[in-house]
Amino acid sequence: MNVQITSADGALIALLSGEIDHHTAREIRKEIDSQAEKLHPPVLKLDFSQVQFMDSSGIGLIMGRFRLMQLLGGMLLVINVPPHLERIISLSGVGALGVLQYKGKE
Amino acid sequence: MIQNNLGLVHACAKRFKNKGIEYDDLYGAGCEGLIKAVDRFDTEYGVQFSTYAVPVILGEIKRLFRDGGTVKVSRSLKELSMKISKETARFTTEHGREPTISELSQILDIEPGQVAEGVNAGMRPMSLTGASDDSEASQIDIPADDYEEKLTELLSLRQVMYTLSEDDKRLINLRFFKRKTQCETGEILNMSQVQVSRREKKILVQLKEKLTV
Amino acid sequence: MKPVNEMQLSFDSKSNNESFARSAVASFILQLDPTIGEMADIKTAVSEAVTNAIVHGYRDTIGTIYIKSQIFENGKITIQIKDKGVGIEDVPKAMEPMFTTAGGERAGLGFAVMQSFMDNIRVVSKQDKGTTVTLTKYLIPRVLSYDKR
Amino acid sequence: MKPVNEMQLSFDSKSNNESFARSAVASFILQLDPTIGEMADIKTAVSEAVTNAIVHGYRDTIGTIYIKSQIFENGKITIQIKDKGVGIEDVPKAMEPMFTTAGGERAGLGFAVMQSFMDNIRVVSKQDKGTTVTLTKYLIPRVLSYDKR
Ligand SMILES: Nc1ncnc2c1ncn2[C@@H]1O[C@H](COP(=O)(O)OP(=O)(O)OP(=O)(O)O)[C@@H](O)[C@H]1O
Ligand SMILES: Nc1ncnc2c1ncn2[C@@H]1O[C@H](COP(=O)(O)OP(=O)(O)OP(=O)(O)O)[C@@H](O)[C@H]1O
Ligand SMILES: [Mg+2]
Ligand SMILES: [Mg+2]
Repeated sequence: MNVQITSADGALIALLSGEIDHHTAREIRKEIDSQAEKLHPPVLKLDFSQVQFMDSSGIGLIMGRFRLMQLLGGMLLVINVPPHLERIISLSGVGALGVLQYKGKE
Repeated sequence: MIQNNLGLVHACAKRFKNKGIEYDDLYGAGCEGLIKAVDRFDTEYGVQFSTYAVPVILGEIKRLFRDGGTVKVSRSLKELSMKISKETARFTTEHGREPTISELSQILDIEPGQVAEGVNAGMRPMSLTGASDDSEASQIDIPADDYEEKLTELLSLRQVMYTLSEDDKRLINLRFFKRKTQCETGEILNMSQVQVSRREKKILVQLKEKLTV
Repeated sequence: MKPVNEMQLSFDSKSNNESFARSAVASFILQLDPTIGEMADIKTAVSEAVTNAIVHGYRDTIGTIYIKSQIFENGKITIQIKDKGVGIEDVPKAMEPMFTTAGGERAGLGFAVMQSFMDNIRVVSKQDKGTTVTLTKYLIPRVLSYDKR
Repeated sequence: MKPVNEMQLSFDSKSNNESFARSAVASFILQLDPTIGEMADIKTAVSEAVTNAIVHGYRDTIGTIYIKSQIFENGKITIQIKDKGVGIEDVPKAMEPMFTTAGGERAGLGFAVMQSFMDNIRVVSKQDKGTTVTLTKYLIPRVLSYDKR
């Protein structure tokens, strides 16, 4: 399983791991969405610290969760993006959605 | 009989050198196999002794790899990839460049092929410019006239992009996604550099307005 | 120029083959001793092209995906990803960043990623015939140990 | 029985492709979530067969080596390694442990290793036409999540 979901201080945290591609994104998406729709958390955090590889399916995953959280009236945060994923994340422009957050401040 | 066939054991054991098990252990297991083979062999089988013994010897050696071999590959790859990413970061800080696969293979003392399997692509080293554990900024902040930021804004404006005219879309595409200069863009679109510059500014303002709505 | 080494690969357009395809290409280019970053770039680009063949090319059917990779003496690598699927109606448009016909969970960034992570990309497509994407990258030439036999 | 997944691979008979062939098969098998021991067995056997195709099948020439691998629902895996080289005159004899036509440098253990590390091996060969080795292994059955699309 490429995602582990916990909740802390009202926030839903999805710890992603391994390789995110079109194959694995599907399962991850299902898992996160079912939890988010059940709990309606004010904040959903996607933690990328354990992700080793990701292609544009990972970007789709972020954008889709952004939309979902807007729908649910909550907020999406993308946290702990490791250095090797910075390039694809910045290419995608998801930063402009205001969802990126670095380790230090949370 | 055993004495005469130690060569068989050596030949079999030699085969698995450098696979993570000491030669002495390979040889030892092979000898156990040989003893078993000698015990069980019967000339009435109608085959040469070596034909009978080699599979028994190989079988014993194989068991060495079996022990501790019940761990899933997926798990050991995960551990390996963590090691690799650590080593990559360390190397990059020390040398100011990324390591190659063969360099990592030497440092970690494993075959290049295994390094590749463990890499799982993503293991880019820390970027040298942006500190990785930077704690000042919670939001990523890039200087205003930075190309990256423009790109960032543009891309997030996916729906807005669709409201642009075909010509404007092409211009934005050439400038920000294809990384063409204003001159090059002008040439392609049959415009002067100044026209490109003006048009580009207008589009950006237009896009920004739509963004803030 | 003649390639110094070449491989061909084909497999079913099932999504669990995505990681197999990128690993196989990665182990082929290993002989050029790439850096970790170069390898990551290539894997990402291959992943995009293979996913497109699965998701768009063959859509709800299972077809065969073909990969051909060549290595040249100067450190040049080409990787061709081919499907015999539905094809692309308007290639320049499909290659625009954020353009997608799939909506929903797709960002329309696949081609942009391939362009950005590789040195060159060529797309040839014909409707109802299929699509061939050729990716090219120049690695910093390193000492190669080619078998001359 | 129909395989649930299949891949085909071909490459030049150069010795620097040995490790590529091994890794490519390994990454295909990975979707069955094998143990380290199972994977080591498969890699070892594939290595032997590919080396034989390079060293004996094509000898002093460079030819193409073909690999086909199939995965079945019950955890059965087959790997076919084929060359269009010189072929084997007497297959049963060639498969005897310690038999080699290469004189001093080789031990004549390749087929014995394949036999010992896999569950089944089948060799079909015709002189001047080439050789096909089919290796079979049954992995401990586990729940597979195949893409049904
Ligand atoms: N192999 C293909 N066969 C048919 N159509 C394709 C193929 N590859 C790409 N396309 C078309 O080109 C469009 C753009 O592809 P691109 O990879 O850039 O984005 P995407 O696949 O839609 O989204 P993303 O890659 O971000 O998940 C696709 O939406 C599809 O219409
Ligand atoms: N693909 C092949 N084409 C032609 N001949 C082959 C092929 N594979 C095996 N042989 C013949 O079968 C013999 C036995 O093969 P085997 O792999 O058991 O031993 P070897 O290759 O001679 O030595 P080793 O594998 O221990 O290095 C070879 O010496 C060769 O004559
Ligand atoms: Mg795509
Ligand atoms: Mg041999």
